[in-house]
Amino acid sequence: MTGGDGSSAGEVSGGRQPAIRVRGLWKYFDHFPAIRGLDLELESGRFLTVFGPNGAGKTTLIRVLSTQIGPTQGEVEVGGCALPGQADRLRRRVGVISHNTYLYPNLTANENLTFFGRMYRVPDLDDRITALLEEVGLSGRRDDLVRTYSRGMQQRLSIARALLHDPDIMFLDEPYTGLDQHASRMLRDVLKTLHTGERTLVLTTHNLEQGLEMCDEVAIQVRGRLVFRENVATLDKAGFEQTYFDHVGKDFRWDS
Amino acid sequence: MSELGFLFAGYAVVWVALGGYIIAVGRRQSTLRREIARLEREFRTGE
Amino acid sequence: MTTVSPGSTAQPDATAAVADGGAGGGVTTAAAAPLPEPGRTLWLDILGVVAILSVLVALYGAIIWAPTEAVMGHVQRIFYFHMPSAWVALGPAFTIVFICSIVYLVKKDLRYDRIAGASAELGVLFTTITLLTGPLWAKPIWGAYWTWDPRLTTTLVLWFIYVAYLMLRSSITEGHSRARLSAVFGIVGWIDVPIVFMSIRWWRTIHPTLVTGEGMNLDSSMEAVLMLSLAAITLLYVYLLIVRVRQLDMGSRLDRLRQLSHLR
Amino acid sequence: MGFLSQAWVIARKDIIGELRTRETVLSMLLFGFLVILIFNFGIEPGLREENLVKPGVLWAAFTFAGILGLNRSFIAEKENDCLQGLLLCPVDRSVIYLGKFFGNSIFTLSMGLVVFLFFSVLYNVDLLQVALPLGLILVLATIGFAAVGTLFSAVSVGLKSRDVILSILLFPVMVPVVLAAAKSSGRILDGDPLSSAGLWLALLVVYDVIFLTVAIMLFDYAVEE
Repeated sequence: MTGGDGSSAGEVSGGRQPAIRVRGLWKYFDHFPAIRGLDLELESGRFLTVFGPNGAGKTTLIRVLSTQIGPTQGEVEVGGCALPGQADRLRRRVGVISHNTYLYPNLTANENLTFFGRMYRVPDLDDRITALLEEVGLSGRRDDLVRTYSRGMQQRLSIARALLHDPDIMFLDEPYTGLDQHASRMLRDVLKTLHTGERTLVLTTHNLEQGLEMCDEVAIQVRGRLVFRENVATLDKAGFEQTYFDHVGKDFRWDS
Repeated sequence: MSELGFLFAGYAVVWVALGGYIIAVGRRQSTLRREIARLEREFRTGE
Repeated sequence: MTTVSPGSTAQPDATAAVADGGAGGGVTTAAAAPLPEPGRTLWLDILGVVAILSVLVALYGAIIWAPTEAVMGHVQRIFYFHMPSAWVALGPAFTIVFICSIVYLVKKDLRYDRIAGASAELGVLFTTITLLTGPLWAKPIWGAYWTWDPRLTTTLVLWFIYVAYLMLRSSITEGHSRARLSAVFGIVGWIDVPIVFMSIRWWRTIHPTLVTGEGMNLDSSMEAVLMLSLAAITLLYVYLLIVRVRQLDMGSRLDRLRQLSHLR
Repeated sequence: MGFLSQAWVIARKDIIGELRTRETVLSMLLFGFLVILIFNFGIEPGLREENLVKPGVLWAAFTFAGILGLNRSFIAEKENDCLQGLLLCPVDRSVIYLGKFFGNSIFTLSMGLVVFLFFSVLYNVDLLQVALPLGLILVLATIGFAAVGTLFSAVSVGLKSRDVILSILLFPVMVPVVLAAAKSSGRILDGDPLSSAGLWLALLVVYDVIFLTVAIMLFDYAVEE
């Protein structure tokens, strides 16, 4: 169902520990199964993009993996921590960027970052904030209220927030939502710098162009399952659009 | 109101409240039955 | 302090749902899923008949058999249903809400939430009866519908707490959210009850009232009728609780089927 | 203690945001004044019974105004889905509860102090005489109010009619606090010593301890999904 990576970590070339291992995951909202028996394995240091139409359960998947909601059934292990039992241990190492920025509009950029930095007990917080604001191009607006920021700037600041504690696993849930072209490009540049090979990244999107750009692996999620999985190196990029619609099209009823 | 009037009112309250609840539960029960019958039909014809 | 981490919830109820809906690759098996059984069984019917019969016997005892109370006269006969209603509400009904709320939070089984919800409904029903019959009894005896008697006042506060509980339930649609949030309130509300009672009692003893609920002389036949009535109303509560819980169970299973037939 | 300092970080964040907009405390204050004003029309000035009604007015104003602050407490966390960001932080849920509780207590307490001042001016209360005992009652009542209120605010924040639901949930559970506060401050306003209200103060302390403990244990369930 999920391509050929069902083999255990030891057999995968490179032999790295899997950062994410999911077996038979179900997540119900009332009687509605948002995730239906999903399997996923991802080596640490890799960048996976999950494509899927609205309602495929991408956000639910990210929320389960990032400890925000508990699974209904199934094994979930992220960064060596079994969820939901060891969620407390995992939180320190996880960064989440979603279409919601998690930023307090009545605080300045500096106050927001200071707040989250203290919650994560980040050492040398001031220097860290200065460096991060530099990185996302907001140094000049450090003491401006977040409510005065444009959507693109808020999203960049939310990247800085997610990076404060230098997480080794990052989840990006539709981060491009509501960004104009210019802001999308800046976000893309920042994401490129994140992809160092040390950090595991999972991005969800329904935009094929943006999603394919820098990932190592792609997956297609439809109706709460991963129905396609391939390494970008061997992927037929030109034909991917057709592949995507082949998989999604079969289930067009889901969307309606 | 006479003493017996109050007595009558008191008992009326008890039985109206209990009866009202039981009727409400009964109505819900018949709605459920109808819904089950509908679904049963749907499953049969949908086969 | 809870050591349970936020998501650490085994969800047996939902697991059962998976077993029905998800086995063998999902919705194709939906048609084979068992339909809700028409919640009737012999023992439940017998319990119902016994409950109703005993209420009728208690009614006979209260209206005809029991002697007229010397001071209060016929109105005192309200007492035979007033007091048992109060007992059922304040005793078993709301305590079951409290216990099932805790069990739900520990086990995450929606069955317990349904029991809590049904018990709260019945508790409010019997509290309402208590609050309405009390004044009807008090008016001809003491000349006033309402006195700020500690028990009366506590019952009124209690009524507000559990009506709030039911309103909270009705304003949440998702099953586990409703169960979780109403359980939190159900626990706090129940713990609050004795404190409310103490505070109101101190309040009333500081400004003592002439009117108290005491001073009734029950002879042995009156006591017998009261006991009978207590048993009858308790039995009725138990019967209605079981019926209502089974109904809620059925509704929940029906929702699942509806969902499955929709997915199909 | 890392536990408390982390909680303080959360409370500080709320206070900084509040100092900037002053929305919550100002609306609470105005509302509290209005309650006193409206109630005042129901009291015949100069009557002997006036003294019996006054503490009731005071605590009605406190409760009604306080609930405005609680309403806002978690709504602020809903903007940009901040609550999710907060829950992602590697701290125990009880730290988050305590943080919000500290914040709410401070807002309610500052509102209470100003409402008391307003009240004492309108009713010619010699504040110097009663400041200390009344302050103690205010602190104890605030703790109980914020302890339960913070929990219920989290319970109701996701609901459509959260404002109404929060009031309906909180008021009946608050009965012992309002009663104890009104009765004990009535004693103080009558010129009795604090010790005459000992029973009521003990009730407030018991209420605070019980519900702070219960709320810390239950908060986890109020925010988990």
